[in-house]
Amino acid sequence: MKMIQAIIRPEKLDDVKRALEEKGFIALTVIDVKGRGEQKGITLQYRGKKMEVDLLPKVKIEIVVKDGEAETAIGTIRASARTGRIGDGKIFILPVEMMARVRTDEVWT
Amino acid sequence: MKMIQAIIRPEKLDDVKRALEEKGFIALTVIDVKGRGEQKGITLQYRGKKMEVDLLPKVKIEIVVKDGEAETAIGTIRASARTGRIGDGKIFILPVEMMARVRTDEVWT
Amino acid sequence: MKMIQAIIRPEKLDDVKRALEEKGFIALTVIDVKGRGEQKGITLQYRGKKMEVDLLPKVKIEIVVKDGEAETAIGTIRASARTGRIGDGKIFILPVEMMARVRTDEVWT
Amino acid sequence: MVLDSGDTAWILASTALVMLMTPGVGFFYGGMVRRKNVISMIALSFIVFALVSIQWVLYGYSLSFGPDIGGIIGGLGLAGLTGVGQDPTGTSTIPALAFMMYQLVFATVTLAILTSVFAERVKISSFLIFGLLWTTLVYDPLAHWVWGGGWLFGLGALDFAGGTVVHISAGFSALAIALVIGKRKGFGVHTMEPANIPMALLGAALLWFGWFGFNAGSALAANGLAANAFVVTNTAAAAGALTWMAASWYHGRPASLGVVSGAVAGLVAATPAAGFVGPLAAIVIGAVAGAFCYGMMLLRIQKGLDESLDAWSIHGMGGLWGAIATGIFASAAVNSYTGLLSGNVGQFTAQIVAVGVSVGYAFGVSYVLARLVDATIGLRVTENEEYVGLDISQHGERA
Amino acid sequence: MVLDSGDTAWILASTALVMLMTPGVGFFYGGMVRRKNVISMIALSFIVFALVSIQWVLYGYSLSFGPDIGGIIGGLGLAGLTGVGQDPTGTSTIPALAFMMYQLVFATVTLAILTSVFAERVKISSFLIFGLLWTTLVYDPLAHWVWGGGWLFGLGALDFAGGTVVHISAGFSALAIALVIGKRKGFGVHTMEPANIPMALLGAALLWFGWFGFNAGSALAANGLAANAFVVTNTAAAAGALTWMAASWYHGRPASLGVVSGAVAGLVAATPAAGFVGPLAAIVIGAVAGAFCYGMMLLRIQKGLDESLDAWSIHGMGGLWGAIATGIFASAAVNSYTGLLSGNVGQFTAQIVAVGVSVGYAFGVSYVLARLVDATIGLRVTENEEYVGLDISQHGERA
Amino acid sequence: MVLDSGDTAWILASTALVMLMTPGVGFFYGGMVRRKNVISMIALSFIVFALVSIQWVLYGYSLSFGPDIGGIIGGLGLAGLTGVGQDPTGTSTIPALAFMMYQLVFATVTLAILTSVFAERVKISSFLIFGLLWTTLVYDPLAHWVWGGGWLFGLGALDFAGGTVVHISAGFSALAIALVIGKRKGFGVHTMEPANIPMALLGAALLWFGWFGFNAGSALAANGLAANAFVVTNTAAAAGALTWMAASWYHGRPASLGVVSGAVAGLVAATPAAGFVGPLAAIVIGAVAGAFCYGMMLLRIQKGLDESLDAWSIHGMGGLWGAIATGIFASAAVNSYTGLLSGNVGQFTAQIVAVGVSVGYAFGVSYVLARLVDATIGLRVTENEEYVGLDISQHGERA
Ligand SMILES: Nc1ncnc2c1ncn2[C@@H]1O[C@H](COP(=O)(O)OP(=O)(O)O)[C@@H](O)[C@H]1O
Ligand SMILES: Nc1ncnc2c1ncn2[C@@H]1O[C@H](COP(=O)(O)OP(=O)(O)O)[C@@H](O)[C@H]1O
Ligand SMILES: Nc1ncnc2c1ncn2[C@@H]1O[C@H](COP(=O)(O)OP(=O)(O)O)[C@@H](O)[C@H]1O
Repeated sequence: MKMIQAIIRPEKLDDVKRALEEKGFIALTVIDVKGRGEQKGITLQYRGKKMEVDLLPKVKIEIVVKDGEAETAIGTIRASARTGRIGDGKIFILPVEMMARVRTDEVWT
Repeated sequence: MKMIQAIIRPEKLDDVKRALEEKGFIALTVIDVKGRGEQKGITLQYRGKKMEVDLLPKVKIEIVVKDGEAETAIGTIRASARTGRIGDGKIFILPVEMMARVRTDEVWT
Repeated sequence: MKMIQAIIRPEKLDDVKRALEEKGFIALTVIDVKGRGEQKGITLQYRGKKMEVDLLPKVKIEIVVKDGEAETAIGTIRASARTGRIGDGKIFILPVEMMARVRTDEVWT
Repeated sequence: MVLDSGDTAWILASTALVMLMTPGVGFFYGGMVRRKNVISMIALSFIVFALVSIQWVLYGYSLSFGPDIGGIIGGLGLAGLTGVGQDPTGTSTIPALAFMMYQLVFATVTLAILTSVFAERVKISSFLIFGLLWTTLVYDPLAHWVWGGGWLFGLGALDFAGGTVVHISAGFSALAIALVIGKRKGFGVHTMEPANIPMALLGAALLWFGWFGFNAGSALAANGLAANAFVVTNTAAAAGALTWMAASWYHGRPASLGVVSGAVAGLVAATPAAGFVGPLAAIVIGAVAGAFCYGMMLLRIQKGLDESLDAWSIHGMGGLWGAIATGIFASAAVNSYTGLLSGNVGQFTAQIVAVGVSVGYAFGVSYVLARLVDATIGLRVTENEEYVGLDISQHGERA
Repeated sequence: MVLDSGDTAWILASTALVMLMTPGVGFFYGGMVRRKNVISMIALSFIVFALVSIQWVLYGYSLSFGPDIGGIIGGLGLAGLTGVGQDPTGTSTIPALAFMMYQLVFATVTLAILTSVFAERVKISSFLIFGLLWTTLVYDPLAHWVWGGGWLFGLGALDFAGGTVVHISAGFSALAIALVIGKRKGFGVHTMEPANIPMALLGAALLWFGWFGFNAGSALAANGLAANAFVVTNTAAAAGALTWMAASWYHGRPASLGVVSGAVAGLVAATPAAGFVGPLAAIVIGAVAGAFCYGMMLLRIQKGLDESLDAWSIHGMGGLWGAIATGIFASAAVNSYTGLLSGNVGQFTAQIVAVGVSVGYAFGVSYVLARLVDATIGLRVTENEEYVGLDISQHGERA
Repeated sequence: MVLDSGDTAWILASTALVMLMTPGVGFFYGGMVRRKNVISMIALSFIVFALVSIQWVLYGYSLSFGPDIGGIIGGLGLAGLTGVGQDPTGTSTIPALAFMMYQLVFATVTLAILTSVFAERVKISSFLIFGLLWTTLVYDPLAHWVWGGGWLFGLGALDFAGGTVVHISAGFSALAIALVIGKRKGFGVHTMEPANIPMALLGAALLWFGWFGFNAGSALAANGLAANAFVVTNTAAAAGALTWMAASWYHGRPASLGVVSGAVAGLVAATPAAGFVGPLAAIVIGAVAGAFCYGMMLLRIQKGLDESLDAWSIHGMGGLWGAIATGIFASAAVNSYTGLLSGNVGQFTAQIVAVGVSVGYAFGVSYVLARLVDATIGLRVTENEEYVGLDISQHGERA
């Protein structure tokens, strides 16, 4: 299985959630994070001086999916989270060795 | 090593922490998250209409353990976090390649 | 690629960020967490009784880097986060199979 | 009598102060529930305020202060405020409308205190209905008996600013309702951490502030008696804060919530007494209240009773103690009444009777009302709604 | 006349109460914007308060209440408060300085209400300049026309505590400015969740509390009329809270923000009427206000208009309704004026004229001023600054 | 003299307003410390209030206002409020108990201001002991010297509402204690971000609101002088807010905390002056205060002094400036005293002497007391407790 970690704009969360839902990805976990990308956040001009606002609020979505579904999930997130402007975010895929349900004794590997 | 990520009910955190402690798993990291499972959160009836509360507060516990200890840790979490009702949570295991202590130069692989 | 997860003291975040920046690690994600280490947090004496404050606020930094850069990043975090006292934190390395940018169609593996 | 502008100024200001106590209760309680119910708790205080404001104008004031019917209840002669005008009546020096308004804010805050027992589990529609019934059938009659010329007044029981009418009635009603509505899911099993202690402290600050209007305003004039009530109120609050702090320190750490709970206990106990006792008696009354109510809270918890935000142990038992203490410490140097310490046993028994009657009436009627509403439309939300929290399930909002 | 200490006490207390409304607006609004703009929103209220306080002392009071020039504006005879002394003047029983100070807090809160339309996107330097122009060119003349002996006053229009001067002027100015400043980025696209609903409720509590000074203080004396205004104010607020709650419940859930918005609508509508109508009329006025303003808010949203925190739908339209309602319900039993229901058509038309003039003047001048400032120094921050939030970009702070 | 109900109404209302300043300080400070110490900071204000309330009733009032002993201290004749009754005494028109109570809230807020220097590191038990010693040995004598008929009063120094007794004494005591208690761990090394700026702004709003009672109440009557004090207070606050804002803008961005700090600086500076100067002088006094205290804060930081929440730079130095400014701007048009600008050099020197004495006395005694307590039971918590935060380590609570 794979864990997809997507760091997106907070205001895009609803769109992404809805898009994932339509593709059948219901279960997910959401975490409030702060982050900066390679361009070091946003640079504001202030009375001649520059000021960098480097840690901007972002939202991290984590979904664990079967190996074969990762592609679709990533495509869905990308399409729904994209605005085309800097700060749209990143997606990482991490290997997951096992998933277990707490309520029952089910296990997926 | 393995990183165990367990997403549980917030009100079960104390129980889980205590259970892990008894089994010798002291070190852990706790993160406030929101999540929904496959059944899409909780559905409330509201004056004839249905309303889905889909992102419910959860707590995520992360523990990094030696390969051989993962099984015990998972069992302990499962036993102590379970209520038997929907929303009890999920557990994931991710591979960890290396762990290092900041205070000293110790490293585990 | 590798995901470096470093759990550090909140008051060291600025130092670590700056140190990473100097080494060229700009992009990162920051998460507020609570945690306890092997020594079970901090023990306070209170009118003869002991009291353990076990979940202390920590900050988790996540950086995804190319395989070859992990070493440097870890060294940098260690050097800048260290105070030498208990509670300085831990660093984990997890394998990352793929990284994608949301804004464009770029992908790194 | 003729209108006195100074007295009127003080009553209007006091009314504003007491008005602030209702949201004050909302913030005090709201800070102590779990995060998912914070808005619900505050919203209840606003809803109470709006509901009782209209009820009082339409008929509540008349039931309480209208022409007496057999000592039991006021008639509807003042319904819709007919004949409640801009001029003073009788020996009063303030506009009749000002007196009506001042009494209104007392009625609202009493129901606000009662929300303690509904915390984190009440269905808002049921609360609206219950609240309307309660203020009409419990508060209004009690107010009539004690202040509106009813039978308890005839007995000579002293209650300066509402120890029985407000605090005993809210507190013991909460106790009765607790038996009907039942525990919150998870009570006694999971820890239920207060969502926002600074918010609770803010509520407590507003309560302390507003209470000066509550007690010192009850002199209905800006005079020496008002000043005495003001001093007694503050002194008892301070003493209560210190003894609750000390007691809880002895058992562990001096929590900030303990300090303010003790202050509220002292304020409650000062309420019936403020215009009858002096500042040194206030120290004793407040100090006892802080320690006593702390003990009552421990007792409640030990009994596994989920009267969630301690309206009973603080308001009910604090009011009970204050009413009795008035019968002990009342001093002719302050007002024209004396208590047990001055050898007046009659006053002391009158107080006991008034307490007993208030406790019994409030408890009994509230119990019946709660069962009635519970049996018909149900007091509680569903288990899922409770799990999700009232903010979302009842109000569609997140704090 | 000679100074009356009771009247003076009440005016000083009322002034303090009204002063608290300005930060009250700040917290009310601050709780409803997004997390990244909370501080900005509260800070605006403090800045408004400081700015108008100085303007008023230097020349604002004189423009409004100085010697009348052709019914249009006051002269500069009272600039720098020359000749505004410790003694009462004319038929007043309170110090001239107290009257000046009481009017000051009205001027400040009006500009504070107007910050609604600047929410989450205004450049602070531009706001300072716009605010100064607006209070000088919109508020001061209107205050002169209605209260300072200007031409609208001559027409016989009634406005007890500022339905036109304060609420219509702020509300319709906000509407005009909304057309110039434009929507927040993402308005109507992303959900914009309120950052902190308990904070908004706190602001509402402070507003309700302060409003007693606003309306009952406008009697300028501690008398029966003040008591009447106090009661009308509270009753209308309660009725407004209940109808907005009911209306929003009908459409879904009864949000706490709806309850307090309804209360504010009721308070606004009571403002021009408080000294002219009785408590039962207040129920009608408030009840209509709650439902009507709720509808206006829905209309605004449906039109895609980003008058962000509803100064227009609540203050503008609530004030409009209140001013007209005064012309309907004014009763000789309360004060020496009658309305339509008593057959006085003249009063009704006078109200309509006053409303029309205020709406037109406020809207027109505000629109021109906003365009002017926008064309020269720009009203809005840059897109990046808006994205990052005003807390960081304008104040360098994080909530 | 005979009791005046208007004056009494105003004093009672003012007392309630000033009471609110103590939790106001708590929220102002609480919002500026780190998250782990928020509750501790607010709790200190409640504890101060309770502690001093009891001390004052038992003997503090008597030490300050009891029968003068050699100009140095009051005797214990009024201890336990013996003989402090419901009637006015001397030339007063308000109940003696009301005057006592009004003075009580001054004593409490002074100690609350002083908590600045204990922030985030004090052991609560030590603070209780230190606080009791301080209010007894520093505040009470100073209050006697200036207001209770003591020797400074004899010198003719003017202090309308407590520039020396309250602000200089708290501010310079904080400075002295800072030298003893030492810096917070990490001060100057890590950034220490304020936990909750909106909470600090709320505290500031309550302070501004309450200060009207503080200064205008000090007229001890509802008269023209009270109105003057009210206007001066507000004007100076507004001017201070604007200059601090401007100064901090010049150095970067206009932080909201800067706006309210400037307002507090203006309020402090207005305190000794409010009943002696006019509104235009208030603009100068406030404007200077805002800029001057801002500079003093920068100086403090530059010197690496951890007087954590700026009691010294704002209250100490603001009070110092206000006391001197009173000697400059006092005007016979306002009250029967004149200052330097009217050619009265004597008044100016009297002010300087009073300032010097207050600074020296407060600094000296506080330094000795702090060393004493530190040497015996230790002022600070352990390093681990400080790291974990006082909320958990001292109160067992989490914000
Ligand atoms: N290499 C990385 N490691 C960890 N987090 C990252 C990395 N790159 C980006 N992020 C996270 O993704 C967020 C968005 O990235 P950003 O670089 O702004 O997007 P874009 O690719 O459009 O420039 C950042 O704020 C940060 O939280
Ligand atoms: N596939 C998944 N990927 C990421 N998070 C998940 C996944 N499944 C469950 N979760 C997380 O676990 C939480 C509990 O899951 P849930 O499905 O409610 O438990 P249950 O297995 O009892 O139905 C969810 O709220 C979500 O945060
Ligand atoms: N095995 C682990 N699994 C998960 N988190 C850990 C683990 N060990 C440490 N941590 C996290 O790191 C933080 C700091 O660890 P700590 O043990 O205090 O550092 P030190 O190595 O100096 O003793 C903890 O609070 C916890 O959040």
